[in-house]
Amino acid sequence: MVVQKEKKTINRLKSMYPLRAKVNETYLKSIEAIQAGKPAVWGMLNFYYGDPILKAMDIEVVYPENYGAIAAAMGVARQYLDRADAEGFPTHLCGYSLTTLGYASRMMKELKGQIPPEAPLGGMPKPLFLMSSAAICDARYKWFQALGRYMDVPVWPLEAPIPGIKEFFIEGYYDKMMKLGVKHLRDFVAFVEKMVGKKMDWDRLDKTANLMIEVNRVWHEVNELRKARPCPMHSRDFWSAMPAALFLAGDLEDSLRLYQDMYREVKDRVNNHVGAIPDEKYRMVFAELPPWHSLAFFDKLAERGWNFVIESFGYHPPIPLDLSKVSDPLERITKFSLQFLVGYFEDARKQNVLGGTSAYPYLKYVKEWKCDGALLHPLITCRSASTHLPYVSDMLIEKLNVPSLSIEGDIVDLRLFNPEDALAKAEPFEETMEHYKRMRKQAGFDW
Amino acid sequence: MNWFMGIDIGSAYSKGVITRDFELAASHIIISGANYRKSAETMRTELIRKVNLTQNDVANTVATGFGADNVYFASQKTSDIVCTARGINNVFPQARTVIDLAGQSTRVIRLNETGIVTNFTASEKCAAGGGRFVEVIANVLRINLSDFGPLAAKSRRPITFGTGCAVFGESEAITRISEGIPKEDIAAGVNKALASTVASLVKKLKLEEPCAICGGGALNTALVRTIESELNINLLIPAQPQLITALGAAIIAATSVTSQSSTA
Amino acid sequence: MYFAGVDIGSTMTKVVLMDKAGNLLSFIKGPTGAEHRQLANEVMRQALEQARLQIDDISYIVATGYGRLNVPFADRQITELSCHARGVSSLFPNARTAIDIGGQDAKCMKIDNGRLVNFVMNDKCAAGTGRFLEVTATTLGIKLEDMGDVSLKAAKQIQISNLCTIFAQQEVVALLSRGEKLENILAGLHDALASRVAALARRLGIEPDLVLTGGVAKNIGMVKAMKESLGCEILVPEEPLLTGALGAAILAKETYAKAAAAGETLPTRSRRLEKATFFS
Amino acid sequence: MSDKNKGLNKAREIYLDSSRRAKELKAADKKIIGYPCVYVPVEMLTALDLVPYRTCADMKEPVTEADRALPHSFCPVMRNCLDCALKGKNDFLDGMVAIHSCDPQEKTARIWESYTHYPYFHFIDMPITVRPEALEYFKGQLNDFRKTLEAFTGKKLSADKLEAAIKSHNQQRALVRELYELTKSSPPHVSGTEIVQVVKALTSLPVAEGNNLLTETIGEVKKRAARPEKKSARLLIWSSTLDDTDIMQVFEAKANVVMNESCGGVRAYRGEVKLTADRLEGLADYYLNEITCARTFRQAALGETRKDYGRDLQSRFGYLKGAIKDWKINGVVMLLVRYCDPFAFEIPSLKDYLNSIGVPSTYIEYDYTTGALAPMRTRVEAFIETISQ
Ligand SMILES: Nc1ncnc2c1ncn2[C@@H]1O[C@H](COP(=O)(O)OP(=O)(O)O)[C@@H](O)[C@H]1O
Ligand SMILES: Nc1ncnc2c1ncn2[C@@H]1O[C@H](COP(=O)(O)OP(=O)(O)O)[C@@H](O)[C@H]1O
Ligand code: SF4
Ligand code: SF4
Ligand code: SF4
Repeated sequence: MVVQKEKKTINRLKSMYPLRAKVNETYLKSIEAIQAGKPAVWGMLNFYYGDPILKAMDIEVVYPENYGAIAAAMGVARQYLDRADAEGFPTHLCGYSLTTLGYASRMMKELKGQIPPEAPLGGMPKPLFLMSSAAICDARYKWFQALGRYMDVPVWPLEAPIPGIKEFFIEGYYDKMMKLGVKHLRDFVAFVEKMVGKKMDWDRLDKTANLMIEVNRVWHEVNELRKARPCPMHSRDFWSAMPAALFLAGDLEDSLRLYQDMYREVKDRVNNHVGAIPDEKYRMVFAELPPWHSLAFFDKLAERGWNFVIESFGYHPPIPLDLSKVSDPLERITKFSLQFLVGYFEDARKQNVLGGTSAYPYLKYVKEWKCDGALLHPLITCRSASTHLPYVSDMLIEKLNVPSLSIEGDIVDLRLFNPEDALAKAEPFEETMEHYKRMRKQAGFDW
Repeated sequence: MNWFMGIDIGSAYSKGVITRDFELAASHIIISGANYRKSAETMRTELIRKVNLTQNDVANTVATGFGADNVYFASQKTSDIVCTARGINNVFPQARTVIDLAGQSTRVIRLNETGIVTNFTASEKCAAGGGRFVEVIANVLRINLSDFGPLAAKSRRPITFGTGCAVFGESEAITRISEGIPKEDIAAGVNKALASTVASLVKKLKLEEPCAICGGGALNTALVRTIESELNINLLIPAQPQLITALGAAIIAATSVTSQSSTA
Repeated sequence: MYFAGVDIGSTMTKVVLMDKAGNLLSFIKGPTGAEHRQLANEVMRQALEQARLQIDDISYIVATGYGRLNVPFADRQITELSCHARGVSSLFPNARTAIDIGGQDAKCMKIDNGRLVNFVMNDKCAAGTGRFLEVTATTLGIKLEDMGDVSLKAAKQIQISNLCTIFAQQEVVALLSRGEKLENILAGLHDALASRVAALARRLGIEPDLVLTGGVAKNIGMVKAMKESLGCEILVPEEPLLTGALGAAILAKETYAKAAAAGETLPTRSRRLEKATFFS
Repeated sequence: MSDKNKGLNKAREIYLDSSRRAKELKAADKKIIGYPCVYVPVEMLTALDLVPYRTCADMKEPVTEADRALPHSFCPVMRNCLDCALKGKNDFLDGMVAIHSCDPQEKTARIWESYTHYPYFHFIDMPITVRPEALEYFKGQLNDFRKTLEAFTGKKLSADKLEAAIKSHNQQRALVRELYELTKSSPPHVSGTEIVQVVKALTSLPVAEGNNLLTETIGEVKKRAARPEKKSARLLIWSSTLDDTDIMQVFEAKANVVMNESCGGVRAYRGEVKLTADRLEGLADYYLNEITCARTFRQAALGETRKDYGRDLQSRFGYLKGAIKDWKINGVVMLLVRYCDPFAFEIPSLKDYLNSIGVPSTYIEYDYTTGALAPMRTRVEAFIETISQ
């Protein structure tokens, strides 16, 4: 009998594996550490504001947003969702938030604080406090507030300014954002100190901040290399490697070394014209969260010559900025975090693309990474990953003659994403991409 | 060998055509039924009979539609979106947008002068957004599908359906009949509901004129009128709108053979 | 003194007549049947006939259900939620949760002390209601009454992938022609509906005793599927279709008694046995 | 009083055709500035002689144009609002001011700005906490707003004029509260439906005209013989947006809605702007701290390191308690606009709070379309049945 192995067309980076292993390992390690009595915090992905502070204070962080994805993939999310539903949370809310709320209800109301036995990867233990975030979406601070029903732990909502693109250029605007950020972080440090009962080690924070910035810089450079044709690194490698930069998962010195290795491997591929897929016909940008449970879908597309060369702005490191002269680590962290939000504003204003923080970068990516098409994956219950997509698709076609294919999915109701249906649309979409390739030629674009 | 066959096994109807020199030579429409494989066979036999040929005279066959997998004798399966675009381009080379009103869904496709798809979108998987809604209501009104359009055209006061569900729409229609609401107002109400779904799909994609309409739903002339007034445009309607996708399949059958022989 | 509850559902009209001691004098159900115009009053007429009463003998009439708004001979309208809750708790005094799956919607009710205290309902898409089964029964050419029994014979469940009732209907036909067994398909259909209703019910939180009422409760295949989806015991009234009308009759009696005790006279409508219309 | 053009009648007319007055004023060379959310400090517009005009959504208008700009699973109020703009209904505006009150407001503002071309467009960022640094930042935002307004009008925002504007708007707030005093009686002197019309009229008129309208209305209502019919329940509706009379009527067919705790009701009028030395400070403080809406993150004490759910509920919902007592409310409807995240997350906690003070409540969801009314009706009736047994 011949066992048919699933064909894998994507040529994965070797340097990705140790990085991914590291991320997984640190996850388990941190659970162990917490179980051994180390303080744990539930954190919301906050785009660099709070994490270095927690890291410098030696606090382990678990990310419910991330855990929601794990629970969904492992098939245990359903029962938490049902619980949240029964507790009266409207079903149209962010699926990850409902998973967490259901989880908290099970752990705190039913099991009196014990980690539920069915919880995958060791579960999330009761936190010391909650660090929520105002950046990107309302769910991200309202959700942690709602957790107050189940756990009497304090919440710190991290403020993040949401400037308008034009308004940002009003004189003095940036300084006011800085003032807010630095003062806010200073108060946050005081809060954390009180919570863990020890003082901040400022030298350590200084080092942590620098490492965070450096890790992200290298990671940025890796992604710049993907502009090469054929593109040496597929989005799947990006997703596997991103947690080390985005959540600062793992030891930062290790991460730095591993990203440097990755840089070398990718550079090598560029020099030797090695692509991430055998025959790159279409260069694609992927918008927002990938369908984690059907990643094999990308192999099928790779067989058709679709290479995914760049992806969601929200998971990308900020455009590097020289911060070596900024002596106060809190100021450095704030500048770095703000850079994530406003790094593309100058350009966006010039191009008069005012549709928001997460919209403009797609135009830049498509232009610089020379994409033929965009695959958009709007998610029923994640507003922030979906709201800007119609606008993005409109701008891409209008300004750059690049078409988009939109395939609906969800973050927890995994059945919603139908890979067969999506593949059935690949054929007509290839025609569309070919058409626009010609249009771009006519309009004088260089790809 | 210049005969080509295109077979479109739709959710409601199976449509087949034979072309010669890119011209329609024969066509056939049957109800898809439950056994798509059998429908495909019947289709082939009938088409060949109509042009007085044998199977071997057909140089190439392309299958498309919901049940394309069952057309085992086709050389290739092609997406219905692509077929519709090629088909409409054959009939109306000037068309830049085409609305395809099929049984399960409504599709809107933008295309260029060579029939290449330049963008597309489809309605959600809810019967209230496709031709099935018309069938369901026609059944309640006890009229033939072919009478639906002429009937609806008579309406002055189309009803508004209370829910967006075709199943509930069915009971609502039954109730309305019992209240003495004229059948034409009910029929026109269905058209109104569908037209607004279509209009929002078209707007989402952005309309480029001229715009054509095809698929079985285009046989419903009143629906076509309603869509026209909703979008405030004139639509191009092919003589046999239901055949367009099958025609496109036959054209692809022809072009892929020609391009193969030229590269060989 | 006599009281009546009239439940005009989307599919069936049900009438319960009761005397002042609460004894049931008659209960009749018949199709709401919009196509034949007179059915609500027709069902009422039959009920009166069975109880050997005249319409003028009835002291107070409560109408409920989807068509409650325009019943010419009813004195008061009460939502089917309150009526079902009342009906259920008169039959099962320990009931805390009731699920009613009707032809037009599915509702879950929390009951405390015989009264409705909270509820959730679905009425947007036929796929989560009894209509889902009705439609597929018609397609398959089997009797609604038999669906449940047949489904119990299933050796396995076949997943129905289409969410939409109408497309599911088509899918079922295709499955049959592919040679799938009817009972397995039916089991899949019941499971699909049950899981949708169970999701709704969980939103409210389920407390025992749990009662399933409404026409769909007559279907033992659904009762089984609901048990599996919810993982708890389910009680079913003998005549689940009548629960709403029964509740309406009881509420009629109670409203009347309360007014009488307070020395008030309730306004009543003239007793005209005329057709009821749904839309104003 | 039988003058058809006064008081309630006038309010109804403006409600039905809200842009008429703005267009008249525009024809008389006034500049009209739109704003989609009550968090925009209209005082600053008034002080510069600009006419603030709230660009409301229109429930009766099916959304057709916004489909290409926003996905379906998005706040239907803002979708509808943008749809109206894309249909050109606000083309008469000289400018727009949007604000980051919630995510959908912020996102819609971006798209609004991109797809329309008013001579002036400004976006105000607003923090989510009431911490001192957040207040300071918000004040800075208002100062930037001042700068762009001054550049647009070519005038300086004078302290006197701003003070006068604040006073007029405070007077408007006081008058609305006075109007709400008239729903305390049973039956109320004025119905929830009528108040929806009045409030919408206020947001479509210059402040002075609005104040006149209020004065007329209050006088008329106090004197009139025919009061709304007494119903079996007195409701408070807690919602993000309840600004349509048809929805209100679904409730008022069976109950008296004596408090509309939404931005179509009392929300923007409960407090008062303080006349601080730095006027912008008073404004910033009012909008960030005083308006109670789910969008602002509140906690019992700033940066508290201990947490107690009971105190937490009190800090978030305590403002409802007084109204529930004083207006003798016997039922609360949590009316949720589907996909409205800030309010949706509050529902279970608010329910806990209301339980703790012994008021029955129900949760009803709607999607801001007329199609939502029929299913709502049964839910509303059933709730009223449960509380009036
Ligand atoms: N004679 C007719 N008059 C009006 N409408 C028709 C007629 N025939 C078919 N239709 C409509 O066309 C639809 C089927 O269209 P078709 O393009 O064949 O769909 P499919 O490819 O899914 O089978 C039916 O659902 C019905 O609404
Ligand atoms: N004898 C029966 N066996 C199985 N199911 C039944 C039977 N009678 C009715 N039903 C189911 O009950 C539903 C109607 O229930 P009912 O409670 O009368 O609803 P409504 O009040 O909306 O008319 C139908 O959709 C059908 O699925
Ligand atoms: S809605 Fe999306 S971005 Fe917001 S918390 Fe949920 S998953 Fe995260
Ligand atoms: S609403 Fe009706 S037509 Fe639409 S999916 Fe549901 S059952 Fe099907
Ligand atoms: S508060 Fe809610 S209803 Fe209001 S704009 Fe925001 S999301 Fe929409």
